[in-house]
Amino acid sequence: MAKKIQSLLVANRGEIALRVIRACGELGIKSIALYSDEDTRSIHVKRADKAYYLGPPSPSESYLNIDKIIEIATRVGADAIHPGYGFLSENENFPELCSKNGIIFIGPKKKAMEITGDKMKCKAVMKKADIPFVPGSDGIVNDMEEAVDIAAAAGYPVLLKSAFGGGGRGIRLANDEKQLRQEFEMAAAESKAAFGKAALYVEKYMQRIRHIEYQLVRDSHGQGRHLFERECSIQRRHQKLVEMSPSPVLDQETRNRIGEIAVRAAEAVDYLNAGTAEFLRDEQGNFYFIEINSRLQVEHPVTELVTGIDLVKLQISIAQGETIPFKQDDLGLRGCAIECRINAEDPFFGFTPSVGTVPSCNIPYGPGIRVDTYLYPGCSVSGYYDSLVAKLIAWGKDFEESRVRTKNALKEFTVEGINTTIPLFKTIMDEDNFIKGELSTDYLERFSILDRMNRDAVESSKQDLIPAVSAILLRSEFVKKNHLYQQSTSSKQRTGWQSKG
Amino acid sequence: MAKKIQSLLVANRGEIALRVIRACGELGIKSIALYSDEDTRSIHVKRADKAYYLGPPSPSESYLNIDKIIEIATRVGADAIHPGYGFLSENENFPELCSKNGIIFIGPKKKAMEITGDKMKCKAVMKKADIPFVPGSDGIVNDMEEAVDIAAAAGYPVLLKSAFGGGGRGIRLANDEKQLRQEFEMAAAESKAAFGKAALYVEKYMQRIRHIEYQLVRDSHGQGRHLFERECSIQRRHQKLVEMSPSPVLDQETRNRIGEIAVRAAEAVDYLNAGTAEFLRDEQGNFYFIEINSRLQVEHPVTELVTGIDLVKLQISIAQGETIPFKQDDLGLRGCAIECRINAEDPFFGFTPSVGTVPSCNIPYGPGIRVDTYLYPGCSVSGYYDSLVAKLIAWGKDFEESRVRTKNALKEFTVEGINTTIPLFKTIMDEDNFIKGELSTDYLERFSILDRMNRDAVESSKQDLIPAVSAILLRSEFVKKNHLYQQSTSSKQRTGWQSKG
Amino acid sequence: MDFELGGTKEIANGELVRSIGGGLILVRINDKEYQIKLLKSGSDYFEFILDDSFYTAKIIQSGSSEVRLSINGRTHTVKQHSKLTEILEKSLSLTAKIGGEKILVSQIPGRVVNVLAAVRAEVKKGDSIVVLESMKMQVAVKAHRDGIVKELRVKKGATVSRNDIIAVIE
Amino acid sequence: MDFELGGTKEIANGELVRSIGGGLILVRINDKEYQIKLLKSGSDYFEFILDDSFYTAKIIQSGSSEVRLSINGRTHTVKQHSKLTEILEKSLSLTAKIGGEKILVSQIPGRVVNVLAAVRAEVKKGDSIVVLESMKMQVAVKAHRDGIVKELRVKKGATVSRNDIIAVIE
Repeated sequence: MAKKIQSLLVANRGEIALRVIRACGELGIKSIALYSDEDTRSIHVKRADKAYYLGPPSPSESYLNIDKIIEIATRVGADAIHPGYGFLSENENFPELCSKNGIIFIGPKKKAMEITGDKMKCKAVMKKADIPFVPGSDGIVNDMEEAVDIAAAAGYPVLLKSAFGGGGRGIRLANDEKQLRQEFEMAAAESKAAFGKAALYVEKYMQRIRHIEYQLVRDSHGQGRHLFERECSIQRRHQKLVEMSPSPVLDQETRNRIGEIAVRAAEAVDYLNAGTAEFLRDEQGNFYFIEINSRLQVEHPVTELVTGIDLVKLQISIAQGETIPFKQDDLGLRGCAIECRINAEDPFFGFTPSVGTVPSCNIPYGPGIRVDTYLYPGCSVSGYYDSLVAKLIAWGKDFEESRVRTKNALKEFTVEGINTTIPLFKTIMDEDNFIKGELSTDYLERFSILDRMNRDAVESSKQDLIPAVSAILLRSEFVKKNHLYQQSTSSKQRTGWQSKG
Repeated sequence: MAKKIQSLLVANRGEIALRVIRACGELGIKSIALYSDEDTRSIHVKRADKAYYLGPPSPSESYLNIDKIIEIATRVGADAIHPGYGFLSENENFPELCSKNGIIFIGPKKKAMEITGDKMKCKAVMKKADIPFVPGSDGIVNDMEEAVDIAAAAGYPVLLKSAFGGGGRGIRLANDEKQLRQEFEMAAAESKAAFGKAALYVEKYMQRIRHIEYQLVRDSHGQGRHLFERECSIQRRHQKLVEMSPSPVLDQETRNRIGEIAVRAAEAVDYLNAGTAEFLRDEQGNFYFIEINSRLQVEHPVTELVTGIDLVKLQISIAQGETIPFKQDDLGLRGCAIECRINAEDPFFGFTPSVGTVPSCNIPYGPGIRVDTYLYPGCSVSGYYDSLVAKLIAWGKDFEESRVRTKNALKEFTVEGINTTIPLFKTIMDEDNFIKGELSTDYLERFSILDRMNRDAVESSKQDLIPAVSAILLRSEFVKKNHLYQQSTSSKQRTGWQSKG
Repeated sequence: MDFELGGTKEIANGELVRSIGGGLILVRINDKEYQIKLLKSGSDYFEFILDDSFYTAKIIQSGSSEVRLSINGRTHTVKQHSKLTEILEKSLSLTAKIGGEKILVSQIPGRVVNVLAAVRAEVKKGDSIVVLESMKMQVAVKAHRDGIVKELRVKKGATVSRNDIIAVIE
Repeated sequence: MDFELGGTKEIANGELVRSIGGGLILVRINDKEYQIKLLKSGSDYFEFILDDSFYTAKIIQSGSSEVRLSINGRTHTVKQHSKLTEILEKSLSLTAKIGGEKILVSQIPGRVVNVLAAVRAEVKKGDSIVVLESMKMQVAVKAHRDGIVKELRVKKGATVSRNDIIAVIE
């Protein structure tokens, strides 16, 4: 393991592949990209030192094709593999398959992944390490009486969840014991009918919760550090939209206290490399551990900007067996960073995916602005993969500065040919509750943000009435004068001619 | 003066105009741009809230046309004017003309400008404030004997400079008293013949000097702060090429000590707003004050990145009469920042200017990278104005990280249609003496950097042999197969048709 | 000519007055005259200064009654009304309606992962007809009216583009 | 065909072998075969993968014996040599020399701020003939040979483009 990495294969695509390739460039490591048929002209292929063909567009035949990826890595002599996020990043077999083939996997070991990937196993381990969980049952309850006892201890209202559910399905709310008994009966029956057994558990129901997570790193010598928190409460259907650090609700004492818990959680599973401990915070300021994400997160740049630590380079050095070069007390939070996840979705039409060619785009830049993106003029956005096309991250000396910088940069950010969620972020950046730091996971519904976005869009459209009419008048004159319209259209098609291999 | 600025006119163009416009956006101030005939499609015109026509391309008829600028500012009701750098920024009449017309000038007062703009006056004031100068005469020497005495006190070798010279002209070196006497006679005769009097002064000659400057800010309440140093030793013909902060040779004690001198210098001239105190440092570590630049410097972003302070917004708040919101001890240097000044010049051909349309360009981005530029695909670089087209600034947690980030970003930075100094910076970023921090104002000559650049260029060209030949082969096949070449060339000219108003 | 800016209910009456030389063009919009300084123009690309502000306009799509264009990167649809186009539009929309009413099109591109309705089935407005997958999201295409499914034009596994016909419902 | 990469003295012999389908093209350069995966092509723009690396190539200017192109944004001049072009070139360069030797051209665009030589004056190689200003820099155009100034084609205040004739020196 204590081998210097000379070449690194990035088993991913899009902005995160580019992010890892840039880190390789800084470290003098040869970067190796992979591409499906859909990605031949993608930015990660262009920027990597080497690029190898992986397979057809479908993820299962390309970026999830674990055997093919290992085969290529072995064939081209890659010293290490970085999985990015998504795809194979949390596949617990990947680390082992890598090490069997003499390749360094940049991430945790199989065992830690197995535990963090299994809710119940993880809870058992964490309980031992005294990590606070959302009050409720430690696992599946045996019968109704146990459920009633646990609910009484946790306090009503409680949620009754099916172990086979997921994504909001099979969850029932009970406001008191009577309701719990009724719901338990029904839920147990349902569960039995569907899965053959009544696997239910009980959890305290919390409102106005915030999602706050801690960036963790831990090296192969057992040294663990946290890089402070990220507030990720602004979500839509459990998908994070806006992340920031620091959280507007944490004081230094709480920051350190929860940070220590996060480090302890990493220790409990003998975690290796970068990961994230996710917590819920209720309105009373209590923190409850949910899970460890055993990968680099989408929102890692927020932490990079406030701590000054390059997490991807740190991941690589940890994977090489190096020790973390800083102590917990060396770390400091400077200023504030906000990230907006810009997705190729139409926020005015139910966030439906939007794919196609981007004939031109303007990526914002300037003081405090960082953009991680795979967009470039002439690129295309594929429907086969995730809709995240860009992350706009703005650093400011305080929340206010990073907010106005985000707002300014969103104005500069234009993407032609596809719809994006930029208008939603424009609305959020100017929204009073966001400005006050009044955040919760139901922020969008609670403050009717989408309605507000629609109103904002109409208002901003109105300001374009005069120039839009002017443009149409200019064009009618142009067409009349030059009789060129048909010719230039046809010539455009001709110069746009292209063959694709 | 304690008036809240609602609208701000930027009396400049290019990247610095854009920089000020962005600051206005953050502060909710309406930005007003000006443009000459050459700049109708320039980025500062596109990004400003309002833009007004100034005059013909020639600077004297446009960006130096002080009356026209004041006339527009008055007509459109601008509350304030930001002069940027260059053009009218150090014109001592501009502040007064502004205030006569009820406009806030964002910069120092006339009086301070008069002193800082006049070498002798400035020296007289600074001597009183006990600011260390390069040893030599306090002004013009009366006769040869005085010159000999002063030279003896300063120590040989000394320089004999004509007060009417400038830019290296009229400077003579004397290694001992005998030579001084000879040179004095000749220089006095020359000076008399040219200007009617023998206005000569004596200065200690120093080798291997570094140019180190301090960023200053001072508010209307008399509070002065320094924002640490910038090392600007890499120069070509007295033009800075690379700037960085911190300097590789300053320890904390020296940093503070010279910083205090810089603040005292600002106090001595009752300086207002942002400025820069420039020093020379000799090989023994002595610092000598040279001058105060009474404007925002090109290289201000370097300081912004290591201190986290937005200097342009601070300038605006000081101009509004606000007090500086931090004490000296609140400030800290974090990490390291390097700036490369990318000029539209051909470094392989005597740095001759290169002008024209830029059909496409790729501005680098990513972790730690900031670019301030007026380039965009389709823009044009005019021969009427300064050759600076972009500033690449890279922040890193230390010098090494900012260096490799700069190096990576230079690789990503492509500008078509014009020559730029990018190849020179690529060479510098990999050069041993630069890496060791072995810098001096004769760095380019001392280490034969241009020769090295030429060698690097040949080596990097060689790596493109196979792809270049491949491209030509592909094209010949394409032309043969499609018989399209002539048609598409003519159609390209047609679609590229444009009228210009 | 009257222009309606899509989604805003804002209507403006506009006409070109004349070119006044030096790249300046006079237009009248809602009875106010504006001087436009034209900086760059082509069949579908214009840069101009209007009311002392710079605008980049791109014509994305242009029909007789509707123009899609972007102003400084913001996309808009502008409907053009003149007496003639109004008459034309009415007759066109009439035709369109007859055919259009039956046809269910996909609003997004994607792969068909499930077909939920069968030919000859009775469906209510809002019933899911097929489920498409795009960008890891599943999106249902729902019936736009009550009726009987006369035709199903897609199969499981097929790829559809935006505006492709999914089904005919009568 | 032989190709010489400008400024490097590197010469390569190259030829297209054949297209092997699937967008793959086989070329032979210096007796080594390379498979090129062509991703995008037009008359003057190519994207391809060669030796497992991605390249963007733009043809900037193309003559019979010389091609200016950029590879991943780096500009190169490639001279093409074949027996025929060699012969052509020789005769061309001969003609060019006769005219070319006398003509002093400007290597940069700029405004003439000073004319230092006079017609009929004798000049040495390296003497400044005119001073141009561009981007606030003053650049002298210097005599390329010893001789007599036969003609001066520019006046103070004039604007010259790159490659404009400044003077004729015989």
